Amino acid sequence: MRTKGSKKAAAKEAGVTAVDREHALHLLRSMILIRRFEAKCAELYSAMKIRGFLHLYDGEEAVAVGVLQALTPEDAIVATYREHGHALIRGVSPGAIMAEMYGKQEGCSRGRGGSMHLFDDRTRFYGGNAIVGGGLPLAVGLALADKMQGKARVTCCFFGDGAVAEGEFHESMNLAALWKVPVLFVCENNLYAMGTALKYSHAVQDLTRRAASYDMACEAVDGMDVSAVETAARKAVAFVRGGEGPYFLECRTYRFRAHSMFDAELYRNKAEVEEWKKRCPIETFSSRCREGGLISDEDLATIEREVAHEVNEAVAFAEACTWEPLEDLTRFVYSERRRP
Amino acid sequence: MRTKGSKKAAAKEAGVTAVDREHALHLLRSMILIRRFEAKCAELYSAMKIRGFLHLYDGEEAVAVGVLQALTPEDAIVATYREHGHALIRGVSPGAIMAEMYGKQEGCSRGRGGSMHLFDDRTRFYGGNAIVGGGLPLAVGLALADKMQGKARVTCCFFGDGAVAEGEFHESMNLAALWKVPVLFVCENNLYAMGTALKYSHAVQDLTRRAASYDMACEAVDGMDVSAVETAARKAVAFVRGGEGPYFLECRTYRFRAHSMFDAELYRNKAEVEEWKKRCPIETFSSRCREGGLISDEDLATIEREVAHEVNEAVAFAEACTWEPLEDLTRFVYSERRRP
Amino acid sequence: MSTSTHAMRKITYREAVREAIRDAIQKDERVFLMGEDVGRYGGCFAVSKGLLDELGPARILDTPLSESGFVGAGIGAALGGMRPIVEVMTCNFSLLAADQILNNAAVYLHMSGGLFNVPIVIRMATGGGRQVAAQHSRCLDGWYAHIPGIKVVSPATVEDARGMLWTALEDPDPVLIFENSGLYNMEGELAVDAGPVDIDSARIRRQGKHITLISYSASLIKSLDAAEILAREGIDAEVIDLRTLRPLDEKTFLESVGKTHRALIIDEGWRSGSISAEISARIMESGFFDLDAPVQRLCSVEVPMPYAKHLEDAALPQVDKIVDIVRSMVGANG
Amino acid sequence: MSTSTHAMRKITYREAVREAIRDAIQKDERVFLMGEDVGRYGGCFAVSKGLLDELGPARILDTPLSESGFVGAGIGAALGGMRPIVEVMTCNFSLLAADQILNNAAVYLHMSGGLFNVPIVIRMATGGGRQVAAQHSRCLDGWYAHIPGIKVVSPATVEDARGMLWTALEDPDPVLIFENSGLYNMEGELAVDAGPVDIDSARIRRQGKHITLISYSASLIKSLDAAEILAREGIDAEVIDLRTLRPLDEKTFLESVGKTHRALIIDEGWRSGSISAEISARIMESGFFDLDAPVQRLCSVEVPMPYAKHLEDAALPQVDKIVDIVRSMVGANG
Ligand SMILES: Cc1ncc(C[n+]2csc(CCOP(=O)(O)OP(=O)(O)O)c2C)c(N)n1
Ligand SMILES: Cc1ncc(C[n+]2csc(CCOP(=O)(O)OP(=O)(O)O)c2C)c(N)n1
Ligand SMILES: [Mg+2]
Ligand SMILES: [Mg+2]
Repeated sequence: MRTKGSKKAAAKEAGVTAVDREHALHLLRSMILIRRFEAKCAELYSAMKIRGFLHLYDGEEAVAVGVLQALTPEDAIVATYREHGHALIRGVSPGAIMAEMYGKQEGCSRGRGGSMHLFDDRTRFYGGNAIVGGGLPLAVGLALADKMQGKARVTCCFFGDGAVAEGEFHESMNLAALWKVPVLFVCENNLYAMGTALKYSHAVQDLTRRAASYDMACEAVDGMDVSAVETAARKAVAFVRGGEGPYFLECRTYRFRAHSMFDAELYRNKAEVEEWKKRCPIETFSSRCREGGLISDEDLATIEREVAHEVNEAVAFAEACTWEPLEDLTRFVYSERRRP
Repeated sequence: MRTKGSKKAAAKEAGVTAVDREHALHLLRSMILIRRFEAKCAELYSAMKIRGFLHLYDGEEAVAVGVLQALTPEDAIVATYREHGHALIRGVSPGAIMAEMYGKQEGCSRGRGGSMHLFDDRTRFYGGNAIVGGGLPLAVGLALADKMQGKARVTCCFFGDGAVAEGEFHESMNLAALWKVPVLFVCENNLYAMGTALKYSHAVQDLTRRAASYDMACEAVDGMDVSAVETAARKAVAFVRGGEGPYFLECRTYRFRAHSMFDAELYRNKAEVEEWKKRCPIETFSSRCREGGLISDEDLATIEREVAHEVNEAVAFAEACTWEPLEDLTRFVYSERRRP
Repeated sequence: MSTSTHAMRKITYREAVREAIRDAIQKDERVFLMGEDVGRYGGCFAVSKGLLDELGPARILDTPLSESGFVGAGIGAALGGMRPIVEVMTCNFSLLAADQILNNAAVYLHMSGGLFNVPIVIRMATGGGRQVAAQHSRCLDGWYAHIPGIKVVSPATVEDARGMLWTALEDPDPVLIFENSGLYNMEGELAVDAGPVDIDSARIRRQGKHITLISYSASLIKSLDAAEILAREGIDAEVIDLRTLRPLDEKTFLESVGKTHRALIIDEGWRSGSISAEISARIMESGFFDLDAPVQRLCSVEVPMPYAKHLEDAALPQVDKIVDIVRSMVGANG
Repeated sequence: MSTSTHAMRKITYREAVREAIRDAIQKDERVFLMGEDVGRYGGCFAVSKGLLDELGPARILDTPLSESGFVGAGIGAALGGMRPIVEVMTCNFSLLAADQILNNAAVYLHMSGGLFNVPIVIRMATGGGRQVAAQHSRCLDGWYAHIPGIKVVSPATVEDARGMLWTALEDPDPVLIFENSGLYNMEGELAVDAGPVDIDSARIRRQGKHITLISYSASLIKSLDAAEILAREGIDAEVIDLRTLRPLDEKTFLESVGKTHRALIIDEGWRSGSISAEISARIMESGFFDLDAPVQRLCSVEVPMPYAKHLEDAALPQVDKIVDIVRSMVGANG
């Protein structure tokens, strides 16, 4: 077993810096956190601790992790119902997320939202939207507000390939391009909208062509490769923050698990899923890093240990949280005080 | 003054046939019918015989006239609130149209629809839709029905440049291209949606690019030139009827009058309107035909006389029509008998 | 609940809807089913599971996520001679198609002076109770019932789940069928040869004399359960299943109130401007002098549906609340 | 109708709305107006005419025809710190934005457990009477009032047209303002220094003792006219302007009915499941024992609006009908 010092030396040999190493560990750790956290969610769903709809991000972790590297704390995020990963990586507390799924009042949305509606004002995490395509106009508006207020902030909006067929997608793309507002559209193209494959949803399946038809800057990237996603996202965010208008980043990825806990997966065959699993963003990145001498097996074990601890802490926190009193049922229909 | 025979001879000399001549007269007569019919409508609006919204087609006549030449009686039409021309040329009786605008029960929609909602089942004229973009999904569905029933019919859907920004446009284009249904989309691009110029509505102002982004066959044509429109429409209809899928035909045109009777036209200047008036589809076509020897001044006079008569007849008919009894107010909310 | 003397079998509400769709497609070549994930996925509530294989892609049409587009296309197909069954996954997403439903389906017949009717059937899941939170839990049956030009039906029994669809397809005008998602797993007895049922009248699902409980869809089941409990206490409730919310069969509930002199309406919709308000107002207008006590309503609490189970339960009408209100109404002025 | 002692001036409802917009934009740099044709065209009802020149394109924003897109963008801008006034030309087109209004604006605060409120104001024209037929004539004020999470106001006077907007903008939650298009040309007296007015209470616009007429928006004007006619016959009607349809100020009308013992609700919305049904139901529930006669409603006939004037007139509530109903109500049981 190598010591910490010798690891650094090995990395140096391979021509990588400590910064690279730290960053690789960070990326890997982030992806593993999502994966393990969600595996626990699935378990808790079976144990009936979590209810309602639960959409897992298995296989797509490189997208959230890669993209969110490019954002700064003042930026805003609009996500979908498949947003545990985005919330975790954005820095929403795992305990608060887990408590939310338990329906406890210490949850990040006070137990009112559940899995599909994670919110956090501190990190400008604007949800958690369970209407496909519904977040896109909001993102345009958040970006419009920034533009009007002369703030160099970016709004980053995640949505799926299915959302691209919605009218709201078109209206949002046109408005964003017309008004040149600072929004980064991230299309998580996992080839399926529930059970409907891309080819049954879109006349043209290269989704960057949709963006290009508004003269919007765009790029497609391998969504299974976290570094590639990060690089593309940094370029995109620089463009947007520079005031050059919106940007469309398509991340080509795949969902390893069912759409939700109710999905019998009749619409795709096992072989296809297995084929994609070979491209698992965690495995591929982890092997690459280990081969390149950036990280060691021990690092991986440490990450797994730490993540397991973090997940367990989140569960323990959620378990210990409390139920909102019934008398409070009608709160938050309207605000309790005027906002300044 | 030449005789009928000598006119024919002159046309022969110019290398044109009797068929050409008949057709030229037909096109010219059609455009003039729309123009004069609508001038009368404007007059009757001032006289308060016609009420509600009234949208005139002045300047755009070549579009409806050109396109409708390409259709056969079994085809279907879906139009907008600016549809007097389309209805007239499709063969809806001018009297019934005028009576409709009077609100009389002999009107083509029984006085229930008014100017924006002309309907006719005999000619498969499906209205008259006053929701911008609202007719596009209907057209896709009509075409889908034809495809499902194995009928080689075409559905022709008219809409404006403004409608292209609506979500329903996007959804309809994608569905039509995905399902390859026999629909001809005719975009009447008159550069304005009410008072909002194209450049304030669309990030990309070449609207054929919107269609192309769905891999839909498309073409832009000079909408002030009735022959060009007809040629393009015939090509498009042949394509659609041949089962090759939908087609997008953009007709670049201009509205000479205000958007509706309430429009103060603050958003464009007189000079621009005057410039476009030089390209008046009636004037240009008529001069061309006369210069080419296809038609004579006398022909034109005859047309004007006949059209004036037809318009007067329509008004006389409408005047003589009757009011639906008040007791019938609640009819046509639901059907009175089951349809077979 | 069926009064048929024929052989009976057990069936779920979900299966009953599936049978109705299969039967309609086999019976009439103009009928087809379209919607998101109705084919390869088998329907988001597994209603159409298996139908794609059985009936083929020409009759079971998966659509992209384009609610306005495919509902509008359904209207167009109806105008073009077909008899589409359009599935919108839940009524919450039907808001994306509200334009097509209100601005086209509901008004085409009228705007055209009777020329063009729209024989479309739009099915959607409705209701809460499954912890799917604010954007997925609305009960909008009553809200849509405000709109002239459409018909709104809310089947509460397997018999109606099986029988209303065909009648709706035969109707020349647009019919919206609201299937409460809480009912899909409900089992019931259905006649082996069950067929179409009318879609224009209410039914008395339980005879009684002390009070009339007026309800529909999932709340009807709760009302019937409450009536059983009340019966043990000697309170004999008559339970009416509205079945169709537009047009409303007021005759049935007015006659019942004429007999019982008391009424409680149980409605999963929010209270303000609900269909239950309409029923109360109709009784006010036409049954005022029959009343021994004011008509009461039990509706969903006026709050977007919270995720947490205890809050959701508290937001929805429940059997114990029905029982409590009835007790107070009958006790106080009995 | 104002009770102010200040200097008064004549102003139209349209001008009052315009002044309110101008004032809000000048007062608060976060406020802007966006919508179709609000700028260069001057607004489809000429409400914002001149404002683009006065206030510039950063504050008066023309949008493409994308109701869902720009209403959603307004919600986003509100979340992002702005105070957007979004104009949807008429409530008929708001159906294209129903998803954003219901699935986002109305539920964001709740879904986020109180974290994110949406301070947006959405203005739209409503109502019929101008012969613009079925797709342009709906009165949906009451329909939207069914939805928790939004507030719904319907100004009927120049004072409210002038004063409600600022209060709505100060409200932390989404407020929908319905401007009846039949009122834009109405002239009224307004205090020179008129300012904000509350948006949570009803007003008694006319004191009376024989019957309570409950109404809002354009129908209020008709109710007041009817009250004048009735007064000449010795029937003294109290006339209530609801002003806000959600949340509903029931106290005001319940107290009035407690005094008059009779009520007629006049509502331009369709009858079934209307806000007038809600009011009748509330009186049933909380004022039943005050009543000398059943509460009645006069609503629009349940028909998509026909174009022909005589039919449209017959479809809408009218002064003579109000007078007739009141006569029958007061006469029969007086
Ligand atoms: C407007 C709307 N329609 C339908 C649904 C039901 N639904 C939830 S997720 C989903 C598929 C979305 O696919 P995609 O956008 O590709 O995202 P993914 O789930 O693949 O991440 C559907 C149809 C919904 N939530 N909202
Ligand atoms: C959904 C909708 N939004 C707004 C309107 C109001 N409106 C009527 S016509 C029109 C402009 C449409 O422009 P375009 O599509 O270019 O057609 P044109 O009038 O130029 O023929 C608008 C905004 C409407 N009727 N429907
Ligand atoms: Mg997907
Ligand atoms: Mg135009």
